Amino acid sequence: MSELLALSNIHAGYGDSTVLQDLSITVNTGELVCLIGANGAGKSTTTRVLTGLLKPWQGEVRFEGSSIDNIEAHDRVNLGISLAPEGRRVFPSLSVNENLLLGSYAPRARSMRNSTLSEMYDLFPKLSLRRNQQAGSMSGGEQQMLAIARALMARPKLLVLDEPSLGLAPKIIIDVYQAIVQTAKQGVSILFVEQNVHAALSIAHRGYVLANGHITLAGSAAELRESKTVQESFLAPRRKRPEEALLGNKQITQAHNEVLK
Amino acid sequence: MRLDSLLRYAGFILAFAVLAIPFLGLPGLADIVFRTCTLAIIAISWNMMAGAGLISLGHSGFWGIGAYTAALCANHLGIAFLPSLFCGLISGALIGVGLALVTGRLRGIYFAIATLAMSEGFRIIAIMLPDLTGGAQGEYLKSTLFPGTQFVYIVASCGAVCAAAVSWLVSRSRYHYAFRAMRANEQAAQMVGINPMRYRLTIMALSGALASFAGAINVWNGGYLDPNVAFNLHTTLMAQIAPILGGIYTIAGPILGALAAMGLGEGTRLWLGQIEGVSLLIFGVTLVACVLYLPKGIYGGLERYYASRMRPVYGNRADLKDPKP
Amino acid sequence: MNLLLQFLVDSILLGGLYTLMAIGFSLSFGVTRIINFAHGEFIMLGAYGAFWLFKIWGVDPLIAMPAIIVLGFATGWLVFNSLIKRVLAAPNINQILLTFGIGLVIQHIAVILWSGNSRSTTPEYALQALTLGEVFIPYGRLIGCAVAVALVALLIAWLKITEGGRAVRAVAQDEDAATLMGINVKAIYALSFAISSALGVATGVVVSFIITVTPFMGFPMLVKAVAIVIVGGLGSIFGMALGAFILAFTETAFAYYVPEGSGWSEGVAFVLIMVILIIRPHGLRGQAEA
Amino acid sequence: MHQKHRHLLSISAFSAFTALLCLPVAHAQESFKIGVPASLSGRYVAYGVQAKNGVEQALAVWRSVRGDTVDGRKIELILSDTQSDNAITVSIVNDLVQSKKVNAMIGPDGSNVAAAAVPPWKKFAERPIWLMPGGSSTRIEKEVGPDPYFFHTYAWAYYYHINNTAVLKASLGSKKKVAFVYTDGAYGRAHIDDARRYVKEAGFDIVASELVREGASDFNSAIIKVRAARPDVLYTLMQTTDAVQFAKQVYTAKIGVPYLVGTAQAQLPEWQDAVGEAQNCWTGVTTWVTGLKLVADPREPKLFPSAADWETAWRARYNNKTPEFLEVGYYVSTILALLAVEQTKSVDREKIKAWLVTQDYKTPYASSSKFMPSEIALHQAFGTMVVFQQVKEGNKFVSKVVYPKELATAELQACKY
Repeated sequence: MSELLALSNIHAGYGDSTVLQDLSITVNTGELVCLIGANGAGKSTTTRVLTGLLKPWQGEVRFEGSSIDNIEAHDRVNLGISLAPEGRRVFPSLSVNENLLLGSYAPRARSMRNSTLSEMYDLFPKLSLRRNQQAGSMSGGEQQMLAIARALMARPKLLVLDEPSLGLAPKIIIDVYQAIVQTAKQGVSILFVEQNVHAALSIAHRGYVLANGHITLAGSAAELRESKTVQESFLAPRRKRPEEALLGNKQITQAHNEVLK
Repeated sequence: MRLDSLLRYAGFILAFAVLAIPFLGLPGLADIVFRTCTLAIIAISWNMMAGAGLISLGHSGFWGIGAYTAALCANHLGIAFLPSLFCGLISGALIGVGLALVTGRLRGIYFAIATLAMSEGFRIIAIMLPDLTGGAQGEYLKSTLFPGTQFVYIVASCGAVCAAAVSWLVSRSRYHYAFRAMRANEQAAQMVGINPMRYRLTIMALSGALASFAGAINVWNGGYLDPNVAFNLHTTLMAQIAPILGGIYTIAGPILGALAAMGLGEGTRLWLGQIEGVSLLIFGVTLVACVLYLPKGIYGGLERYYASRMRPVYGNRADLKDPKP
Repeated sequence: MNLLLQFLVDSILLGGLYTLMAIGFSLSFGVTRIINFAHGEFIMLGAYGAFWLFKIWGVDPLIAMPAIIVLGFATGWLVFNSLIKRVLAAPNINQILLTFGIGLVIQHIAVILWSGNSRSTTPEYALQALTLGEVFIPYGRLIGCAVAVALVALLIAWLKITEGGRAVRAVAQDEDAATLMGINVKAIYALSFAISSALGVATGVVVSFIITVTPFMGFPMLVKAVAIVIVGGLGSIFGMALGAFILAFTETAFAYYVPEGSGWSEGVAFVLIMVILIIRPHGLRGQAEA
Repeated sequence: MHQKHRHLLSISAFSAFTALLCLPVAHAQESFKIGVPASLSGRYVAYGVQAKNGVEQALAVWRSVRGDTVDGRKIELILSDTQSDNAITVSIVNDLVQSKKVNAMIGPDGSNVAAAAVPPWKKFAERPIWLMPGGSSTRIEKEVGPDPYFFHTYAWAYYYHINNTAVLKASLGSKKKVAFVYTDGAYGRAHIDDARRYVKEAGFDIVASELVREGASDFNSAIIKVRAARPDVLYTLMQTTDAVQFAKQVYTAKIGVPYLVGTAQAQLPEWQDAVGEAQNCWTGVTTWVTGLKLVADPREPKLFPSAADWETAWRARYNNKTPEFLEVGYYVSTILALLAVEQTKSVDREKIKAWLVTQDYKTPYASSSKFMPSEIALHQAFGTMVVFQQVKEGNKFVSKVVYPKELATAELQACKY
């Protein structure tokens, strides 16, 4: 498994306040890596740095072995990095189809536009029903699906998802995660950032725990689930919380095993 | 010597000079000093509003209301020079309060457009009520009430010095931090307990009063007033050009800017005035160059010059790097 | 004497003229959120372009329009990339002052080159009218209206169908999301500014045979465009056209039915702005819609 | 004494001595200073340029006829740009009157800027002679009042209407219907009251009086109401920019009104070129129009040539541009000022005033330059105005003078549609 993305010793922030201190993470091709952390730990800042929306103060971003620090944000999608941003940020008054067409704006993806489009409508059947509806008038879950589909329209090598489960009902989270697992099966390596630790660890191969700006723990999904720090700070032991129901859900674990094969 | 203390001394010397010149009996110089003072007053007033994040395109509205109030008080009610200036001041404050109440939630570009609409609305009203305001033909001040040019110049100089003092006091009071918070992000300011409406009312009343005072004293010097002149957009732009030229959000900015703008204006007019259109062309080119190459104005330039020569005076001024609204 | 029919005709024709005045401005303001104070001057340049071609070579303004549009596009692109691009991150006031400075410069270059005299083009159709019984429809303004409808339709079609149009709408709604799509936001700013200037000069060509051409004709039209965009809502071309017709109908109604109303009509526009800004801070039709 | 100081002392002593030396001499040749505030940028730049041309042509002609001096004095022209701004006009007048102490002030040009110049001039006891070749607003006349040093070398607003109503009465007879259209700006407001007064006095009845906004995009509402009133005369009071658009809209509307009466705009080449065909049968009233049959002054044939010769000299200098009334007004005013100094052999304002009041020349501007009292002001010259009509001859338009009788070259005709 060769190294696809590597962030090394990243220092970044806004104005005077530093958000990321000496952060280093890597994603290898074909891997499903999750970055978990509480609110304000610096997850979104990390996605903004790796997609070029935010210039880091220090440190380097390498993709497929070469540094992409001085590549403009709008040129990085052409290299194969595509982000479904936090809060979905679909174009509200454009139709679903127009949002998808915009997803493949980059030259590399524009040539395969029609085939990718039909793939997306198969992967997300709900979207094909609402093809000409304005994106702003759809439900949160559907907008999240559209955001992921729009990101995939760019035919990325690395798909980055920023809190895909944020603000969604548990049942919708399952659909979203099934779609993520489905994409992983087609060979797209995925880095996804989550507060919903159970969901994240249920499908990730490997993960990092981020707390106020730097990595406190890294390891395989199993190691993280067993580690005491994750138990205490994220997982409540006694009461059966909705996420736990998810853990025991047969479909998710079954899909998880398939991916590991 | 630190930049700010240097500027403070320069400020005192300038204040002394401005107060002295009307007595020296040099009519040409006194006239230029008068126009610089009125420009400085309205520039300070605009700068105070901008300091609270309120960009106004309607300062000619305040100027015109002050001018008309003073002129009409004098002509119709026979009120003398100084009390009529006071009436102008009060009228500006009332308009400021009115504007604050009317534009409660507006910010940024929309607030600016509302003020532009206010100023143009006043111009139309002044044109269409000839029996009150003399209409488009204009209104002459009764010459019997005229207090003598020198006295007008002295009052203008005192006005400018007071305006500078007021803006300095405001920057030293707790209002200053509320205004900076409001400028950075009004919602955030609300969350930490700053009630924007209260501060907006005070800053707009103060700013309106100053701008109207400048208009009132100007009409006494000129002796003639018509709507297109009183509410002329040129006044609004000069009120903005000075703080931008001098250094926005600072105390010294509007004053430095008023001097620079007046020097530039008079310079181009006197040397290049004979060829039609050239003087205002040069003014436009300088405005463009200044916005591009001196974004933080002369003050910013001085600060960079001082910072490079001496150890940094204090941390980089967060308030000068204005985040994109 | 029933003025109603003529009132309707005049309002519609004036609505077309006002749409022309605001169309270019609303595109650049909707996408870049910068008030381009020099937009009036681009209209003036278009008018002078049409005038000189008409006076020296007798070229009919409408025939000269395509060439002038291309020239306007290029000038707009040049002005954006050389000047406006550098203040994109600066606070609003710097953008306002920069564009006003550019306007002042263009105005006084026009004064130096062509003097301050009033000009106007007088092609055949500008001086004739179609009379239907009591009502008469001046051809000049009718053509102005037709050009306005054509330009609005062309612009909406371009925004809806083409790649660039979609990118412009995306940038208008969410710059960061657009960047993630691989859209170079600065290039789209430049494109929308250039198209806005092209529409401006096209307006100038039409306006050259309807109202008087002077170096100072630009600014009143800009103030009108700002009022229209506020009334019609931000960045939506259809909303802008609605705003233009609302303003035209109100002003003409005042001029026809209120004694000395024509004097007050301009004040009406400003009262409308204040009222709408206070009720709906982002204009009547709210946020960006194609 | 330190070496450097001694050196310094000697220089200052020497310079003081020479200054003393030439002081008395300079006194005899104290120059004749003419102050000309002109709007050389901003809204009224068209008028400012005309003012500059008029004054410069006068000085050029004076130099060619009399040489570079007047009464042995150097002629110093101080041309200052008002930028069409009232505040700057006030400081220019302060500067000219108090600092530069000019002997004569000529100008300023636009009505608004002229109005602003009155208070700073009037409040100064030692104010210089002021010749105003522009500014027709009666508000200025009221403010200046019967001031002995003010000489108005252009017509006040009511002169327009005295002449207009005279020619209308002569051609149409009374009991005809008149409709007014006037702008809400300074120009329209300045003229409408006097126009109404004189039109009523002449026995016409006013059937419509429509106000239009200055700079409006559409004047149709006024035109429609005028057409409804079916008047015999459409009487318009607006400045050139509005008059261009209004004339085109009236022509397009074909409202069938037989007489279209304007003020100064119909005479301006600027207006004629802009409206083209639409200028047909418009009348205008002004102090000067090309082709006037005015003869040269016997005593000063070169300074005051005949109107035709003056025009050819003007066209030669300004590459065949047709002169406008403001340019001729400034020319004649400047020449009068120069003659005053030459004849009285002094720059003292009392002497110049006395001479101006008694002089009377034939000029290319009007048959007599005699100053007479007007309604309020003491000294008014060139009040006799010329009414003319634009008539199409072949494919060109010509200004035909229809009033006063002695200069008339044609009869006032009704417009044919």
